[in-house]
Amino acid sequence: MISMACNIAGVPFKNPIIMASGTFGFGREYAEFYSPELLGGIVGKGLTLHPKAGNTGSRIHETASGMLNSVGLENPGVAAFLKDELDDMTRWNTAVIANVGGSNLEEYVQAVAMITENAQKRRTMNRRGVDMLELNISCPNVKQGGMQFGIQTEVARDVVRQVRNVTALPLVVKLSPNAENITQMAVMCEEEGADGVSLINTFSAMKIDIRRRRSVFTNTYAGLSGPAIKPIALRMVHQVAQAVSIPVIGMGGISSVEDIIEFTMAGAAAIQVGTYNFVHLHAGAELVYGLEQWMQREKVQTLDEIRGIL
Amino acid sequence: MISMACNIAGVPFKNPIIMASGTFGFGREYAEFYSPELLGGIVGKGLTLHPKAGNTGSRIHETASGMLNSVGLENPGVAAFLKDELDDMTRWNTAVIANVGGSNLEEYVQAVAMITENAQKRRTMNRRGVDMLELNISCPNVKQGGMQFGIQTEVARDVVRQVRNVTALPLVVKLSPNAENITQMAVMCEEEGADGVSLINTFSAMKIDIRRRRSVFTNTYAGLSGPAIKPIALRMVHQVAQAVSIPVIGMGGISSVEDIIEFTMAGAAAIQVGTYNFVHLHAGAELVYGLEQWMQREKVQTLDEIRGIL
Amino acid sequence: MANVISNVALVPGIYVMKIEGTFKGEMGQFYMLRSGTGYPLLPRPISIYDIGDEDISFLYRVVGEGTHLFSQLQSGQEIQLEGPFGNGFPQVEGSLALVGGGMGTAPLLLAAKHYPHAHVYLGFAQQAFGVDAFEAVAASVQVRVGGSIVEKVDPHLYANMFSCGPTPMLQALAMKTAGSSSRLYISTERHMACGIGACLGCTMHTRGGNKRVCKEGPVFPVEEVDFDDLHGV
Amino acid sequence: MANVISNVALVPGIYVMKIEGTFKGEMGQFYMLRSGTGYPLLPRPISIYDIGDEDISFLYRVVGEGTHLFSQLQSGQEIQLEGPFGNGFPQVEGSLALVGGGMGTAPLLLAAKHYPHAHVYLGFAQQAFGVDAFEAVAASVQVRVGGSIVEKVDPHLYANMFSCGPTPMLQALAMKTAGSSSRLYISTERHMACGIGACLGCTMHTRGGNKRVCKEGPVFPVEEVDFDDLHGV
Ligand SMILES: Cc1cc2nc3c(=O)[nH]c(=O)nc-3n(C[C@H](O)[C@H](O)[C@H](O)COP(=O)(O)OP(=O)(O)OC[C@H]3O[C@@H](n4cnc5c(N)ncnc54)[C@H](O)[C@@H]3O)c2cc1C
Ligand SMILES: Cc1cc2nc3c(=O)[nH]c(=O)nc-3n(C[C@H](O)[C@H](O)[C@H](O)COP(=O)(O)OP(=O)(O)OC[C@H]3O[C@@H](n4cnc5c(N)ncnc54)[C@H](O)[C@@H]3O)c2cc1C
Ligand SMILES: Cc1cc2nc3c(=O)[nH]c(=O)nc-3n(C[C@H](O)[C@H](O)[C@H](O)COP(=O)(O)O)c2cc1C
Ligand SMILES: Cc1cc2nc3c(=O)[nH]c(=O)nc-3n(C[C@H](O)[C@H](O)[C@H](O)COP(=O)(O)O)c2cc1C
Ligand code: FES
Ligand code: FES
Repeated sequence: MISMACNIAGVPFKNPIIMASGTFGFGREYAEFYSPELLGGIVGKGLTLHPKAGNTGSRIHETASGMLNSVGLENPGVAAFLKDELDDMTRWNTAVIANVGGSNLEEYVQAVAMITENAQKRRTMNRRGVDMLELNISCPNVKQGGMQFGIQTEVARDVVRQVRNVTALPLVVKLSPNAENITQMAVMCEEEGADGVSLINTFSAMKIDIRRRRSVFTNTYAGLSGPAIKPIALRMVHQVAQAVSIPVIGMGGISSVEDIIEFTMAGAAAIQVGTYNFVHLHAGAELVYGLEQWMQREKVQTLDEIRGIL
Repeated sequence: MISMACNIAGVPFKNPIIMASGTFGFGREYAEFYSPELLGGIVGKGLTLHPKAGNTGSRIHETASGMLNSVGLENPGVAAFLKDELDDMTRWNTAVIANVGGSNLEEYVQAVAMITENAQKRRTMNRRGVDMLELNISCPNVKQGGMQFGIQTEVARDVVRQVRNVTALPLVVKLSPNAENITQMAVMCEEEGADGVSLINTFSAMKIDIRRRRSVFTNTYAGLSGPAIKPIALRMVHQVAQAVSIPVIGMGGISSVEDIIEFTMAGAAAIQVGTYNFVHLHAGAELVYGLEQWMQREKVQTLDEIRGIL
Repeated sequence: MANVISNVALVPGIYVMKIEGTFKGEMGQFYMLRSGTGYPLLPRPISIYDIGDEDISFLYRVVGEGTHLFSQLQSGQEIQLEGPFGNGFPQVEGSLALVGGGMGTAPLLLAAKHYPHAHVYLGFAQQAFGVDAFEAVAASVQVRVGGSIVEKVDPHLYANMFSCGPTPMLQALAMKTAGSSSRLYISTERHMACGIGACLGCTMHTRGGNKRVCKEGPVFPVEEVDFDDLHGV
Repeated sequence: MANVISNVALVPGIYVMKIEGTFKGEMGQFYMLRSGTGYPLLPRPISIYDIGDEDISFLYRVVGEGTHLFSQLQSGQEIQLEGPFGNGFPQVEGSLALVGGGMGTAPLLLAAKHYPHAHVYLGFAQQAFGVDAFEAVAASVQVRVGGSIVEKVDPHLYANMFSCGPTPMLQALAMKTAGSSSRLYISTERHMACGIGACLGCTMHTRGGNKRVCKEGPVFPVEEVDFDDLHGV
């Protein structure tokens, strides 16, 4: 009777609960604790064309109801991902989303092209490949002094347009809360043919070690996530959902069924869970069960009944 | 030996700890619990030219390590402030800062002109008046569909320029974290002759009452403050302090001596304490004593030794 | 900071916490209580339930995180509290009824002690609690579990009435009182941040303009109350 | 969630908490512990100190908010814990020294139980604690308070050494061991979020490339360790 299922850009999700990039590895570690098949989907850790060692020094610092991370996109690179991780991921009956970053335009385009080509090849062999792409535009743009691609709409437009050109895979663009105008950014994505947007990535933030008189992080700033940012994330999702007609995937501090309902009421087609995975090892399973129970209790048959109602 | 004193735009502060607008009334209520003379200064609640009743419905909601408020600038208006509050405030030996908002350009200009005139008149009578103005540009611009003045630099430039034209009082502009580009905004303030900037005001944020299926707040969005936003506030203060040479007053979630030191190391000339006043009634006194003790322990004679060291 | 002497459940989810120290406070006033060092951030307003020479007590219901933390406190542990705040119930002459619903019975105990001749009406949705404390001090105590306690109250019998409880109950009592000469004072609730009148977070619209529930309230003569505003939050 | 059996201070600020249940775990592995429902958010990595048939114990120092909350727990209250995580100390043959400094003595107790012939060296900056637990199981226990425990250790005497403690101590031991044929394994620390290898928050640069302290560690052969990286955080 009750159905949590949803469909985003043609990709079916058995429920709207997706694990956020960088917080769930490629699923393997959590799979030791509960079945990833419970989940609507998994976004793998952020990939770049070439392998990246990530940042040196401290990478994690806890803040009031939040955390800062400066992992610096440590990842094995697209080729190793396709070779070593994808088979395992696609064996689970859950949507597989590849999150892609880059330090310049060409890297984005090549990484996306490689993943797309791989998906096509696998399809011809009747094997599952990546179901969806999530484009992470919160990467430092090395050619432009390190400012993130995702700050200014016109800079980001270039990335979205070029990537759209080389892929027929469902394409979701992940927006940064550091954007000058996140609504405008979302509208741009819709204009450039993205199939959806997801938001929010982490806030640029800072922690100073007053004893050592320096930033805790080698890169000075780091990304803030967790319950602390939820009220801002919810506002942004609400604004963006009003401005575009493509699906919006909401995230930022989600840690309870109540949070999921709030994002859904604000217009989210699905949601992602990041930091909360660290708080409770079984976060994903807990939220899936909890959401189902809530729908039963509240007599809500499908989330469409409450989606975007304000 | 140790001195906490600082000077901002010619106004002497006995210490850098200032109570933030809207969180300390006009000082009277807290004065029942500790002497406001301990403090570096007090920013009165946000004033508008005409009295305002503020928002209806819920005004306060607690979030993870933060709070949302939607007071809606309830205040007695500039005239009543000058008549009923200023005498009491100026009797204390602490800096008095008037925070001024408006719903259109003319309101800002008139309100500031009135306060300035009053200060001049009082000076000729050898009485203390308002020591400094803090311009709150995070007010909804009624003529432009309710978007805050403080979002776009060129919209805010108008306000700062016109206000600067009518006042010789030390003028600090209070920046919004919702600004498209907060560094550019600060640079604009410097260009337009502001004597300093203060940041950050609250983040636009949201809370949905899932039972009633509506926003908790009549105005849909509300302002997020408290420890949750501190890491973002600190980053913004650091960025702005690097970009301008006028003094920067830092705030956003400050709740401990460590926080004060962090903001100072990030470049703040002074700091403001808002939400923490609600957490501990004696917050101001506690932080002043605590800062002095810290300086003694760390053998820091003046905060200049650590200001802006990273 | 003060030490918890005891913290016991009267019925599931409803606790009385006794705290050590010499505290001030009048009937209808409240304290701002806070447990723990992190979250929740804001203290919670809780009415004074009882005051002794060397202790103060609070009757509270666990509804969310803040009150849950209170319920976890064990004797000897510390709690942050500041007060007394608010105006409290007025000094009145003549016959008096105290009408409480659920947790709204909490601020009435001190009033019952202050006015031993008062008639006490206590209504509960599911399960009565704390009735014996009233029976120990009051001339008459009537209790109703389920249904409306207001039905038992005849405003014409009383020169004054003090009431606290859910808004629908208060409004029912207000309507019933409207025809009579009884003066009704009700204790209101608003989410609070500062508790002392500085933040304007608890502002309530009344017929006399904006009032701060924490400072000019929480007790208001019923004529001042705008029930639309009370329902709205 | 599991129940606390006891939680007592050995010396001021250093506690042993015993938790009820059937738990797995080997020497040098750790659990992620979390107390309370709100702040702190992230669980804290704490080494297994001891394991019984129906309980598990942790030895911890109160350094910040998370460990402070642990210290507030009273018997019968609940704590969240997940584990065991990490690789733990290896199975080795031959003579063995266990060299611990301060809190770094915690993960060595299980090793001492596993290798009763091992020689135990315990160093403390100010005040010794937990020494008797080692004396009850180990052939030889040497203790030093103030100064460096490393001075007492002669690596040439041991085929293997396990060590845990402050980085300068580990590095001193590494330098002293460099000339010998002794194989030294050290237990490292990094701030952690997930504890299971998914977040890459605990990555350490080693001579064998990036390693996750929570997964490939926390125990590494000293040859792999890049002390510059250890000092850096
Ligand atoms: C003057 C006054 C006296 C009160 N006296 C008592 C009493 O004696 N016993 C008792 O059990 N309760 C009393 N309350 C209500 C009590 O303050 C709330 O139940 C409590 O704040 C809930 O906090 P929470 O964290 O457990 O709940 P949550 O729902 O998690 O709280 C979230 C937020 O809502 C606020 N909040 C929730 N409900 C209320 C409410 N009804 N009134 C004000 N703020 C609320 C909290 O302060 C907090 O900011 C009184 C309220 C007021 C205003
Ligand atoms: C594998 C491993 C085993 C450990 N075993 C023990 C043990 O048996 N007994 C014991 O007392 N301590 C142990 N520690 C250290 C313990 O995890 C920290 O002291 C604790 O996390 C501090 O938390 P806090 O909230 O009290 O301090 P805070 O300083 O407030 O913590 C703030 C943040 O820093 C992190 N943090 C602070 N210090 C450390 C540290 N040294 N290592 C990792 N993260 C840290 C916390 O996790 C948190 O994210 C171990 C650490 C690791 C990595
Ligand atoms: C440790 C960590 C690593 C992350 N890595 C990535 C990443 O590689 N790519 C990406 O798009 N987002 C990354 N994020 C951002 C999350 O996917 C998510 O957008 C953000 O954390 C907000 O959600 P949350 O508050 O639920 O964590 C990372 C977040 C964390 C905490
Ligand atoms: C209840 C409340 C009322 C506020 N009113 C005003 C105001 O009138 N004018 C203004 O400039 N800022 C106002 N602020 C913002 C604070 O001055 C401050 O910028 C913000 O709360 C961040 O600091 P904090 O995290 O220390 O509270 C208000 C904040 C709160 C919580
Ligand atoms: S709670 Fe702050 S004014 Fe009443
Ligand atoms: S703590 Fe997450 S990978 Fe080690």
